[in-house]
Amino acid sequence: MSMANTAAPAIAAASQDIAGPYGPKPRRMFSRRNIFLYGTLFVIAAYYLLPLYVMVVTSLKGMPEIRLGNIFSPPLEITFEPWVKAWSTACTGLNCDGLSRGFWNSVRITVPSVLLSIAIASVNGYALANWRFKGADTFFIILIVGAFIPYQVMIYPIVIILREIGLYGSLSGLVIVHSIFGMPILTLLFRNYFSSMPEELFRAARVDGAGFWGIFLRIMLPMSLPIFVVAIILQVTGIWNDFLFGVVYTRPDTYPMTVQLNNIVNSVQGVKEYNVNMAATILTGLVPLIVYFISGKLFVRGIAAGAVKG
Amino acid sequence: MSKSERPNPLFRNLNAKVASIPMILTAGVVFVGGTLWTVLYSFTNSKLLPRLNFVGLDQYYRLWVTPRWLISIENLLIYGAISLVFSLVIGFLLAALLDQKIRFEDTFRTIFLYPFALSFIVTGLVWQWLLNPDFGIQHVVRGLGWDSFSFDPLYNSSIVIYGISIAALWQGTGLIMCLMLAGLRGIDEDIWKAARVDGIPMWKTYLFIVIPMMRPVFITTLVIIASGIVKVYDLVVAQTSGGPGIASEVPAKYVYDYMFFAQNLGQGFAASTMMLLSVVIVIVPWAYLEFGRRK
Amino acid sequence: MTAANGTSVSIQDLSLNFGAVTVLETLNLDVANGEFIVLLGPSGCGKSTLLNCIAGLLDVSEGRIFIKGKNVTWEEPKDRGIGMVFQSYALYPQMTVEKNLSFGLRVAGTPKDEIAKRIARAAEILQIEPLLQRKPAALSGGQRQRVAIGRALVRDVDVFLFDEPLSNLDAKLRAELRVEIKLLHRKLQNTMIYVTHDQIEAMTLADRIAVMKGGVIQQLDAPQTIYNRPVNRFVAGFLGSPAMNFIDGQVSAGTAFKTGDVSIPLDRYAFDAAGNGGGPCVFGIRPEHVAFGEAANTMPFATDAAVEIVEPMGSDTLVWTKLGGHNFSFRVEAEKTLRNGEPIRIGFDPARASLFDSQSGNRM
Amino acid sequence: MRYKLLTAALAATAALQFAGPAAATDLEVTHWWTSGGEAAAVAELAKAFDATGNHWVDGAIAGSGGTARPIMISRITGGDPMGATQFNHGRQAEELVQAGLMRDLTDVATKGKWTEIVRPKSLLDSCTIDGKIYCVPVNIHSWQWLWLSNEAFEKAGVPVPKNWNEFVAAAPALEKVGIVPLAVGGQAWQSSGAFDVLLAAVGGSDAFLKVYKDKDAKFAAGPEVAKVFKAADDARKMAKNTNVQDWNQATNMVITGKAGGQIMGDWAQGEFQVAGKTAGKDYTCLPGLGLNEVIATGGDAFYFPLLKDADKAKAQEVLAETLLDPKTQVAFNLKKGSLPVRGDVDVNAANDCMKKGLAILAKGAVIPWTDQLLSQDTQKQKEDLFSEFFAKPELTVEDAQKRFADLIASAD
Repeated sequence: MSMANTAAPAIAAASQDIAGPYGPKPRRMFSRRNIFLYGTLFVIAAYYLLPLYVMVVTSLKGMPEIRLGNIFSPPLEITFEPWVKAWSTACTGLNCDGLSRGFWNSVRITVPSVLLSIAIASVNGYALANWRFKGADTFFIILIVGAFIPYQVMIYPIVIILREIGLYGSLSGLVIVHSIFGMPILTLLFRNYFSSMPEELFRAARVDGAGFWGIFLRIMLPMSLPIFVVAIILQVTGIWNDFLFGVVYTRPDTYPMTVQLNNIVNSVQGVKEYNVNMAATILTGLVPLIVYFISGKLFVRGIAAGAVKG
Repeated sequence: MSKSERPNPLFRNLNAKVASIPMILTAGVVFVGGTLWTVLYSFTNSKLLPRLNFVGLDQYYRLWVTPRWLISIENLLIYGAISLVFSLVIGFLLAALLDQKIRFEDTFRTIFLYPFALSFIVTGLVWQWLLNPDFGIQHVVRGLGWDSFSFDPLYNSSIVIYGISIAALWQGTGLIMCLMLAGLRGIDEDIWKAARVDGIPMWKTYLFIVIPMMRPVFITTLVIIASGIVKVYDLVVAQTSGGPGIASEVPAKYVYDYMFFAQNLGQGFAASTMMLLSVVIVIVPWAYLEFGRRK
Repeated sequence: MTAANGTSVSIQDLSLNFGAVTVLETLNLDVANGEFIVLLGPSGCGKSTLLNCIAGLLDVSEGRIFIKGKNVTWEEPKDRGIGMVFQSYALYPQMTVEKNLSFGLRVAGTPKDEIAKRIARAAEILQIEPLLQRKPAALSGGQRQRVAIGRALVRDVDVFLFDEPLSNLDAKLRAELRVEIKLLHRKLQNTMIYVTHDQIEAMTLADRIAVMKGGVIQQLDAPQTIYNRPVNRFVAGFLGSPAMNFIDGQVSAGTAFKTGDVSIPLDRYAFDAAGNGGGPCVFGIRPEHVAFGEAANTMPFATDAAVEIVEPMGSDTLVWTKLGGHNFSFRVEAEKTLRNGEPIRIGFDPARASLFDSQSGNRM
Repeated sequence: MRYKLLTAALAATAALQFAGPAAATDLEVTHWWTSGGEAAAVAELAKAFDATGNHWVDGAIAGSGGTARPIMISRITGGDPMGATQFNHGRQAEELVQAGLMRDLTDVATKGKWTEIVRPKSLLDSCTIDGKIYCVPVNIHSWQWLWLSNEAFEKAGVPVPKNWNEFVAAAPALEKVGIVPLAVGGQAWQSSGAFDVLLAAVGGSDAFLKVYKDKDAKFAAGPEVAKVFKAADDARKMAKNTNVQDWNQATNMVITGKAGGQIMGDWAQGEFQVAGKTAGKDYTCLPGLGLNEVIATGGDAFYFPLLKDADKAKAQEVLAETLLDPKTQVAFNLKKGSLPVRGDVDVNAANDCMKKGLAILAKGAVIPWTDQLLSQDTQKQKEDLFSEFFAKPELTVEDAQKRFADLIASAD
C-alpha cells in the first residue's frame, strides 16, 4: 500500500520513547491474573484428583503397607494382587468369583436399558416438540415432577406392577424400570433439543410429505448426534452405577457390578481389605469413566444444545 | 405436490399419540398410579404387606413426633442449602475460570467432571476413607507433626451432614460446571465487548450482566440439583449409614428403612407422602410456568 | 506528531496474526478529527478485526494505535476515549434502557447528576425518552440500536466505533437509521469509524471509505473517487449495484481496447502511468455510464446490440445485452419499454471507464 | 394369582408322591452371612446339601439382615421367590406366612419328629403359626456375651475382669494405655443389642421380660430400668472412640488388642476362630456379662417360599431335612460359633465358650430374644433410639429413658 510509506519513516525515526508502546501488550507468564487463575485451577484440580489418586495408590499396595503407611504415600512395592482378587476371586458368601460375573451382568443390563430408554425418550421429546397433542403437556409435567420422586418411594408400587405383568426378577423387568426412571430427564433434554431446531426444517419436510416417523428418522435423527451423546453418557453412567434397582429387581445370578461391589466391600472378612476394595471400586467405575474421557467434549456441546436452551 | 398426499391431521396426531404411549403409561400408571397408591396406603397400618386397614392420620401423627424424622428433615434442609449454594457457586466459578481462554481447558474440564461418572456408592466409600480420622486426612496431618489437628467430619454428630456434603459437592459440581460453561459459551461475544468498552470490571460483568442473562441455565441447573437433593440416599448410606447415631439421617433413608427394615409400610408410605407433597408444592408451579404455558 | 494536524485516530504499521494466520497486514490509517470513515469489505476481510483493535478488544501483534495523539496501543478499551456500537446491539437484557445507558458511568464513578444530564441529552438526541424505563426485550430492532448508540453517546467520547450496526435490521429501518446516523454525525461532529459490508451505507455515510480485502486496505478515498476511479478490479467490482461490466480483452499500444470484433478507442482514457505497451487487460464500465438509443451516438464509442433480458427495478431498468461476446448491462429509464431481441444502439465515453491489468488487477 | 400359586404348589406336592429318585436340582438360598466365620459356616450347609445330589445356589447379600431382608421380601412378594431364605426366627416373616406365600413344613416336621429333637421348644414355637410349622431353626444365637481381649488387659496391667462391673472399673486403666475400653460398631443394631444385653444382665431376666414381653411402659420408666440406662451410659462413654461401622471390625479391635472388650453375640466367636485365637488364652468370654448367666434363644431359621416347580419343592424338603441333620448341625454351628438346635448332638469339638453356652442351655436358663418378642417396627425404633444415645453424649440418660418408655408403650 502506498499509504504505508507516508507516515512510517517519520515514526521510525522518532525514538521508541516518544512513540510509546508498540505491538502486543506485554503479558507476563506470571502475571497476578495468571497466578491466581492457574493457581486456583491447580488447587481445585488437586482436590478433585485426590480421591482418585488415593484409590489408585491404595489399590496397588499390600495390606501390611496400608496398615503402616499413610494413604497418600505412593506404594513402596507395587502389587497387582488386589486387582486380580477384586476381579476374579473376592468372595461374597460362597461365591468367590469377584466382580467378573457382575461386569457381564452389568453389560447385559446396561446395553438394552440404554437403548430402550433413549429410543423412548427421543421419540417422546420429538412428539412433544413438534407434534403436540392435547394433554401432552400434562403428561410431560407429570414426568418432570416424577424426576423428583425419590426412588425408594416407588420401589413398592413397581414391585406390584412388575409382578402383575409377570416381569419381576427378570432382566426385561429391570430394563423397563431403568427406562421409566431415565425417561423424565431424557425426555426433557430431547424435547429442548428438538424445539431448538429450526421450525422451517420440520415444515419443509411436512410439505414434502414426510410423516411422523419419516421426519423423525430421516431429518431429526441425523441432526441429533450431540444430544444422543449426552443421553448415552447420562444413561450409561446412571444405569451402570445404579445400585438400588439392581439389588431389588434382580436375583443374585444377575446382580450388576455395583451390587457385587457393595457385597465385596461389605463382606468384611476380619480386616477390611482396603486395597481390594479400592481396586474393586476403580474397576466398577471404569466403564463410565472411559465413556467420559472419550466423549468429554461432545458432552459439553450436547449439554449446551439440550439443557441450556430452555 | 398433490393435496391428498399431505398428512391428515387426525392421522398425524394419532401417530404422535401412539409414539407417546410409553410416556403416557409411565406418567399415568407409574408416577400418578404409584403415587396415589402410596398416598392411599399411608392411611393404613400396613406392616410387611400392604393391607387396606385404615387408621386415619395415625401414621402421620407418629411421623411428626419421631425424632429421627425431624432430624432427617433438618438434615435435608441443611444439606439442600449447602448443595444448592455451593454447587451453584463452585460450579459457576469453575466454569468462569475455564472460560478465561486458559490452556489445557480440556484437561481441567475432564478432571472436574470425572467424579460425576462415579456412583454415589463409590464416592461415598472413597470419602469415608479419606475422612476417617484413624488413617485418613487427619491421621496424615497428625503424622506430619500437627498433633492437635482434628478433621473428622463423618464422626462428629454436629457436623456430619457437612462432611457428607463434601463428597456430594465433589461428585456433583462437575456437571454443574458443564452446564454453566455451556451457558457462558452461549452468551453473545458482543456483550463482553460492550462491557469492556464500558469499563465494567470482569466480576461486575459476571454479576450484573452475564448471570442475569443465564437465567434459563440456572433454572435447569437448579432443577437438576434440587432433584438430587430430595433423593439423597446412597451417599449417606455409603459414608455413614446415617450415623453417628442418627445424626446424618435423611428422609429418603427413613422411607426405605421404615418400609423395609422396620416392616412398617404404612409409616414408610406416610413419610413418602410427605416427601412427595413437598416436591409437588415446590415443583408443580415451576413446571407449569416453565413448560405448561409455552407457545 | 500527527495529532497536531487534526488527526483523531492514527494506526501505524498494524499487524495481527492468530498463529500462522495473518488477519491484518502492516496497516496504516489516519483518521482526521470529525471525519466519518467507513471500513468496507466482504466478510473475512479484516474490517471488524481492525475495529476491534482500535477499540482495544484485540491485542495487536505489531504496530501502534494513537487516539487523539495518545498512544493507546496497550490501553484498556475504556481508557481509549471510544464508544462502540455492535451489530447485535449487545444491550444488557436484564436492565432497563436507562440502566443500560448509565451502567458504565456508574461503574466509573461519574456523579449522579452528571449521569442524569448525559442520559437526558442522549435520550433527546436519539428520541428515546419514552423508552427509558423499558427493557430491551420490549423494544423493536431499531429502538434497540438507538439505545446501543445512546450507550456510546453517554460516554462522551471523541471517537465512535460502529461494528455493522444496521445489519440486523430490515431494509426500510436500515435506510431510516442510516439517515439518522448521518444527522447524528453532523450534529456531534465526532470522529466515527464505521464497519459495514453494505456499499450503500458506505457511499452515503462516509467522508472517506477504506475498502478492505485480505487484511489490507485496498483503497482509501472519498466515496466518489472510489466509485469512479477504483484502484483495482476488486474495488471496482465490490462497489456499485448493479455491478460494473467487466470485459476481458487486449490493449493494443495504448490506443484501443480490443475484445472479439469490438475495438474501443482509449485516447480519452487517462492512464495512471505511462508506458502501457499493451497486453491482456480488463475493461470496466458502470451500467449507468452507458448511453442508449439516440444518446449513444453522441458518445465517443457506440455500437449496435440486441436486447437479451430486461430487468425492471422500479426507479430504472437494467438491460442485458452482449458486447464483443461478453454479457453487458446498462441502465435505462423505467419508462422505456424494450422487447427481447429488439436491436438497439449503445455507447459510452471511455473516459469514464476503468482499465485493469489482467495479471495484477491494478488500474492502468 | 395367589390361588394359582397355591394350586400349583398343591399339584407339586401331589406329584412328589410319585416322583422318582430326585434329580439334581438347583436351589437358590439367600442369606446375609458374609463375614469370614459366617461364610465358612454356610459353606458347611452347602456342602451337606450338595451331598444329597442337589445343588446349593448361593445368594449371599452383604451388609447385615437389614439390607438383605427387604430384598428377600420384595422377591417373595414380587413373585420371584428363591428356594429358601434365612430370617431371624420370630416375627420377621409372620406376615409372609399369613399371606400364604410361604410353604407349610408340617409334614416334613412330623416325619422328622422335629418337636422331639429341637431344643429348647420355644424355637419351634417361633416357627409355628396357627399350628403349622413354617421354618427350620438352624442355630441358637445368644447376644449375652462380653468378649474381652486378654492382651489388652495385660497391657493395661489390670486383671481380666470377671463381670461387667469390673470391666467398667478397669476402663480408665485401658484408656490410659490408648486402648478403647469398649468397641461398639456404628451400625444401629449393635448399640441397640448392647442395651438389650445390659437390660438382661444388669436388670435381670424378669426385668427384660417385663419390658419386652409384657411391654410394661411404667416399669420401663422406673428405677430398675434407670439402673440399666446408667450402665448404658457407662458403655457409651467407654465406646466413644470406636471409629468402625461393622460388628466384625469392632470384634477385630478386640482380637488385635486395640479394644478391651465388646458386647456382641456368640457369632463373634467365629471371628476369633478364623483369626486363630484360643478362648481362655487369647480372649475371655463372659456370658450374661458375668452378671446374669442366661442365654437368649434368638437365632436363624430358614423359610421356604411356595414354589411352583415340583423338583424345587422336593429339593426344599431335602434341604429342610439336611439343615437339621445332626452332622450338619454340628459342623455348621462349630463354624458359626452358635449353639445347635438339637440337644442330642455331639459337641465335644466345642470350645470353652461354646461349652459355657451349652451348659447354660442345659440348665434351662433361657429367655426369648427381642426378635421373637417385638415387631420389626419396634425393633427399628429401638435401634434409632440407642444408636442416637450411643453417638450423642448430649442425649441425657433421663431423656433417653423417657423416650424408651414411650416406645415400649406403643410397642407391638
